[in-house]
Amino acid sequence: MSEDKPVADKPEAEPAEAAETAASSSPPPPSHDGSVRTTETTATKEERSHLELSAEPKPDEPKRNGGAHGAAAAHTHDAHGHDHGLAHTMPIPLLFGVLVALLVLTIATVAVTSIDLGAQGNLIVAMAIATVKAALVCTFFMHLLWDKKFNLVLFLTSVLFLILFLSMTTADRGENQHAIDEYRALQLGVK
Amino acid sequence: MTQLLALLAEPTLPKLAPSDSFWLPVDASVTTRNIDWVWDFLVWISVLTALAIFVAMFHFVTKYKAKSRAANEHAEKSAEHNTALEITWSVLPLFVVIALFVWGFKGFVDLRTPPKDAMELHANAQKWKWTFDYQCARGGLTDDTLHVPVDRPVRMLISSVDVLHALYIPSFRTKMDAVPGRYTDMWFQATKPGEYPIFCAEYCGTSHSDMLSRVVVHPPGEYETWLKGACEKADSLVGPERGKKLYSQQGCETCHTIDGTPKIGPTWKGLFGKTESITGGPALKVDENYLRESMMDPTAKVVQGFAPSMPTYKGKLSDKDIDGLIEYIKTLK
Amino acid sequence: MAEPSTETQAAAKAAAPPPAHVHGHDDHGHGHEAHDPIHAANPHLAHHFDTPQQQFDAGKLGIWLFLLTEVLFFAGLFCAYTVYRAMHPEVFVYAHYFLDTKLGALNTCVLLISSLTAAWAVRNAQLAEKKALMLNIVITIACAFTFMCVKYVEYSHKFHDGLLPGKAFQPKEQIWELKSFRDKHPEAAEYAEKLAKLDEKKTEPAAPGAAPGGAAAGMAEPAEAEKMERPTEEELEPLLAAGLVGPRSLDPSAHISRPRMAHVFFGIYFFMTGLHGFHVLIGIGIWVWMLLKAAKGHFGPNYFGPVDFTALYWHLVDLIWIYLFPLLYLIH
Amino acid sequence: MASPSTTADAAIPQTKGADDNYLTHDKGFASWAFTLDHKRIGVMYLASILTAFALGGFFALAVRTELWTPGETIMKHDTYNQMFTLHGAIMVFLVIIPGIPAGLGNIILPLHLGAKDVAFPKLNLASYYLWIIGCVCMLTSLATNAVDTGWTFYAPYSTTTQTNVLPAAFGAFILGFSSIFTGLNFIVTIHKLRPPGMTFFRMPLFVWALYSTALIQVLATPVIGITLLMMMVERVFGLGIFDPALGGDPVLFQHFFWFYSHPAVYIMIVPAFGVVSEIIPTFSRKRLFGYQFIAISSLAIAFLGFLVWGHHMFTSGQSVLAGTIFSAITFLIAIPTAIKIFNWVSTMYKGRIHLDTPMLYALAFLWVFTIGGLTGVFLAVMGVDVHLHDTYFVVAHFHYVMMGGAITAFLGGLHYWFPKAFGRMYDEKSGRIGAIIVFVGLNLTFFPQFILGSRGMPRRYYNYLPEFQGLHQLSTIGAFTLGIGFLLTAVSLGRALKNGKKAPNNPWGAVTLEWQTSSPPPYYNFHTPPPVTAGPYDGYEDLVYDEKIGGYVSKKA
Repeated sequence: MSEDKPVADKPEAEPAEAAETAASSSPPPPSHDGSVRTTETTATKEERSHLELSAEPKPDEPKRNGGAHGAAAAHTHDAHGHDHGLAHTMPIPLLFGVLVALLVLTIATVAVTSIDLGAQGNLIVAMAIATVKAALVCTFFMHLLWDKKFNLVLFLTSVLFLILFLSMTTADRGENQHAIDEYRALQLGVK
Repeated sequence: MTQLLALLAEPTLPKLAPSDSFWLPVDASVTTRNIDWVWDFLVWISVLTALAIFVAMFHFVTKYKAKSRAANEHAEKSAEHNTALEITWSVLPLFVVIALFVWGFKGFVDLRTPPKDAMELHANAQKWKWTFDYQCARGGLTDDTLHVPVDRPVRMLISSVDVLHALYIPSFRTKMDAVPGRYTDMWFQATKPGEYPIFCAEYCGTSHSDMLSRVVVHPPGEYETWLKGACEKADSLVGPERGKKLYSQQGCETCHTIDGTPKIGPTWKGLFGKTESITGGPALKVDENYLRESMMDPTAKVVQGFAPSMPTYKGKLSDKDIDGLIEYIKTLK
Repeated sequence: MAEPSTETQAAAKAAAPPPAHVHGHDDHGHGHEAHDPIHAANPHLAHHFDTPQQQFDAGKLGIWLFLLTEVLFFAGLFCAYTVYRAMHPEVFVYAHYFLDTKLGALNTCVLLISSLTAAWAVRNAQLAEKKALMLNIVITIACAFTFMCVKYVEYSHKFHDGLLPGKAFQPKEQIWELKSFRDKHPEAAEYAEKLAKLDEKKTEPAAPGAAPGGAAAGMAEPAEAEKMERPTEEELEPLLAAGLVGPRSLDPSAHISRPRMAHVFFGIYFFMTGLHGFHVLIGIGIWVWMLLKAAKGHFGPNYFGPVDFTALYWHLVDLIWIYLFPLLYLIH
Repeated sequence: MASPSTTADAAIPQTKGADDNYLTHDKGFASWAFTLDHKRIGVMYLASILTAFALGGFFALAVRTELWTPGETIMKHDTYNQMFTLHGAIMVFLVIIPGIPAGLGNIILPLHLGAKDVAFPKLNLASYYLWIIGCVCMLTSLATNAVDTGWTFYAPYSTTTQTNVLPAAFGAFILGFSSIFTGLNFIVTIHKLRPPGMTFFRMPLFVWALYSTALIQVLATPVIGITLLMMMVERVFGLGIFDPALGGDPVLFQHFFWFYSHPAVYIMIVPAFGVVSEIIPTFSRKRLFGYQFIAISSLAIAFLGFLVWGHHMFTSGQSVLAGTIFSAITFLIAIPTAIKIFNWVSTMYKGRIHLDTPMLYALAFLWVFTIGGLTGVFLAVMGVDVHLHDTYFVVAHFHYVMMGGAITAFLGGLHYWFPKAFGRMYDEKSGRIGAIIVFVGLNLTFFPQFILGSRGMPRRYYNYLPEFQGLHQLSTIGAFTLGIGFLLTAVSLGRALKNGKKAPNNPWGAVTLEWQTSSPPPYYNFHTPPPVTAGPYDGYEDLVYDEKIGGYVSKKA
């Protein structure tokens, strides 16, 4: 159902996102409120001025590539402490913390195989640990925690479709196993 | 009876019996009971829907046709949407499709649930031949035509030895894939004695379209007579006669000719005693042992220039059958 | 349709040279934007984007979409795995004795560490720390090579032991001869050996295990079977789990052979790890490219997308391994 | 472009004037072969796709000719099997799937959005070359021992047949990536390159359709990639996943295959919805009825399309439970699809309808898609499907939808955007005649096949019972009619390219953004980025027809 979500969310989320991009890239477009959409192929005076305006550097636009200028400038309009320019920057201790957690979980998942939890039990535990590890990688290494939520939605969609594909196919196959067993029994057992 | 056996020896194309429906072939099984009236309903509702759409389309096109571009006409003001109308045309089809789903589901479950007392027959598919197994008093009988009694439910247990095929009897409105490595099943209960065509409906290669057969529906009591006669005949045949019958019944003829032309496999004419070169092995002289091995383990020694595509006949041929076939091949000089 | 191209070709002699790829990235049309200060200040900003932020966000969305396709690309294999594991669990139990958990775990750790350095490299790129960035990329590449070397060792062992996929599957060793099996189930191994010896006598003339479907082929000869004592739980359970003997309803001493579908596991194993390994190789290639770009000092706060996107890809490769490891190596 | 010092270059776009456009901007082979311009890539795609279409059409005519009589007419069994396989594979993978998105979409999508290019121009070019590589692989199979599995590559036939399956399957695998790259590019373009003011609900419906299509391309295509890869590996190494002789399961292959291939039919048809949604309001001079619904229903269809793959497997030995779930969801798709048709027809109500060639194609689309859609309902009814599955009824149904729907819309879109893309007008009269012949040919070819199918004629048959001959011959006559229609259209468009009248900027009086730039568009699409202040289909009243230029101009000008 998560595929439905973007449908429902889009009207709200997308214009907002577009507006955000627009706002950060150029001054707000001149107001056209109430006016009928123009269809000329040449720009009106107003639009031309808009164009020229958008070419003007904004006060907080980075002036040069590289260096701390851009980064420092970005700080001024962003409340988030770790943002450098275009995206969030991971603090080093957090990176190492995540690695340690991942390594510990790896050891744990190996260790747990020596304990018998039943055929399915071990598989469930192993998959649970793998999922925790995957979640750690996604959240921190892949910055999903700070990223645009749409990217998270996309990723979860892929997982949803994977599960859908897997479950329907496996379920159908399970229903049919008897027909295969019966065939084998007759072909090899009886004859 | 003799006529039927003559047909067996000389396979001809099955004939479609004349049907009183324009769309569907003649209805000859109880399994059509949940299909045909739904079909009629579908046809009518589709015709009505399509007509409504087409009439509206043509009406609008003629009524609102613009004179010319230069006239610069503007569309009349009309609503950009109309909630009542939109809900109507969403909900109405919804009811129709819900009904159709239920009917389709019922029909499907009916097709997939054979009655408990159904008589069981095996259908075997192979490239490009259907064979059907019957139970004789002693041993079994394999035939390339499906014989069934009228008014008795029959469950077909279907399997394939090579690729996918599908057993399709249009007059019974039923079809099921023959899947290698598993059994599938279908059932029917013939209502009218006569002959109906059987098709292979799942693409299976070169002679897919020649993988035809017939279902012969016997009038009450005659099925047993036929079976008894066929069993006796089959049992009494020995030597090359038996081999000759198996040649067509077991589908040997789809790959091996008896007139000297190579087909999918080597021709049987003059095969016995011939020296053949073998793919990836030394040449050998065709003798009884080689022929027997080729039937039981066909891919072990394949004659050069042919694909290892023959299925095994292990378990499908009795010793008597194998001997018969070998004797038959010996006669083909 | 070919019209415009022939037209332009005819006129080509008099015209300007074809578009030159001056900078080697999305540069077509820099000339037009020369008057635009944003583009002038950002040599890596492609002409059709207005700001670095827009370009970065577009790239990010693009790479996430690509990762989504990657997940679904592996979906087929995970699906095949699930189906066969659900239907033939014994095959997986049987096969896992052949796999080296230690090497698998080592590779997991190597990949996790490379994931850290990849994430760190993104930080370096963002902060324009050129040296650290290059160092982190080099470590990442080194880890990737280590991973591939370990894979090579694993693969060559498998090849040597005849553990090949599909039709080529012809194991040299029986699992009761394996250390991994003996250590875990010493009684069962001993019992299996006895059974196998008995089988050998029974089936002397025939070629044992020639066909994958040989498991149920031979029925027990009562006289021989009587020589074996009824096995204990410890002796029988591991053999049953690994599909070496039939279910208990049959006479367990009837026949011992590897499960019919064993070759399918190795097919899936090589396919999954091979495809994953192929992704690692591609990753190495992209990291080398990033290293070259980093050496030229391309990256900084307004242009670090390529490093970020490579790292995201790399994390996904890691992510898939995180699942492959328990699925293939840690079967109980 | 080449270097900033060139005077012409520096002056763009201000002074180079109206004559400069993307077609004349650069010259020479390399300027096309290495172009990153979406319009040029689109043009190359169009040319290649139309060539492939001609090839696929040739195979179709060969198949139809063979079916003139039962038994051998012009070719043997095996050749026939190879012909229909190649026809299917070429039409599906090389023509219909890339047709509207990669061909027309590449040219129009950025123009529609008022953007300068797609988000990743290089990826776009890579996608084109992948298409070429895929095409070469397919042709390799054709030139050697052509594949004979049917375009579905069903195992275990595909893993055991002696024909050259590998290059064809590898070609389809490569084409999958081409399709993924196009889809990925479009999604990012739509999300990130919309100009200020262009909210999601101000996007034209063609963009919505391409967006939905792109989502399917990205989500489903990887699965066919891995499936074909597994099939190839199975064929070479005997993996044992699909082939029962090695312990595999052929029904599993069908699950894998249809998980992609059912959504793929929406990759083929949803862009056609988009094209029709553009044409109908423009030629009715009226806002589209129920815009929001059509927009969202495309997404709904895309999503639901993933949940119905099992309806291809009602007779495959799939379980009753799975069949029931798949059937139920299949019916759900019928609703949004039906409503779309109602909306298009309603749009014409009280409009002022101009019956130019694109509109004729749109009307033809409505006709054939109605029939194709309704017969789809027959196939969704499980009990009835058991009878109809793998018969000519199915063949007729999907040709009505794919050929009648997707190709008709593609041709409609081609005529609609032809003046914009190439700056020339085609000859209206021959365009209309072509459209009418195509429409007649289409119905003549495929309607008899419904009757054949319901009477029990299985598909992919070389030989058939003599009772079926009359209908087969009718169908073959139709196929040649169709061929003549296409040929006429091709000649008409080809001549227009060379000698066509110069096209005005807005010949149809359309209000979407691409008509606000010159025809053909300049290198950067817009001399001035057009402002977006209203919905995509607002403002027909503000345009007046100017007979001198043969197109529409704004009243205010």
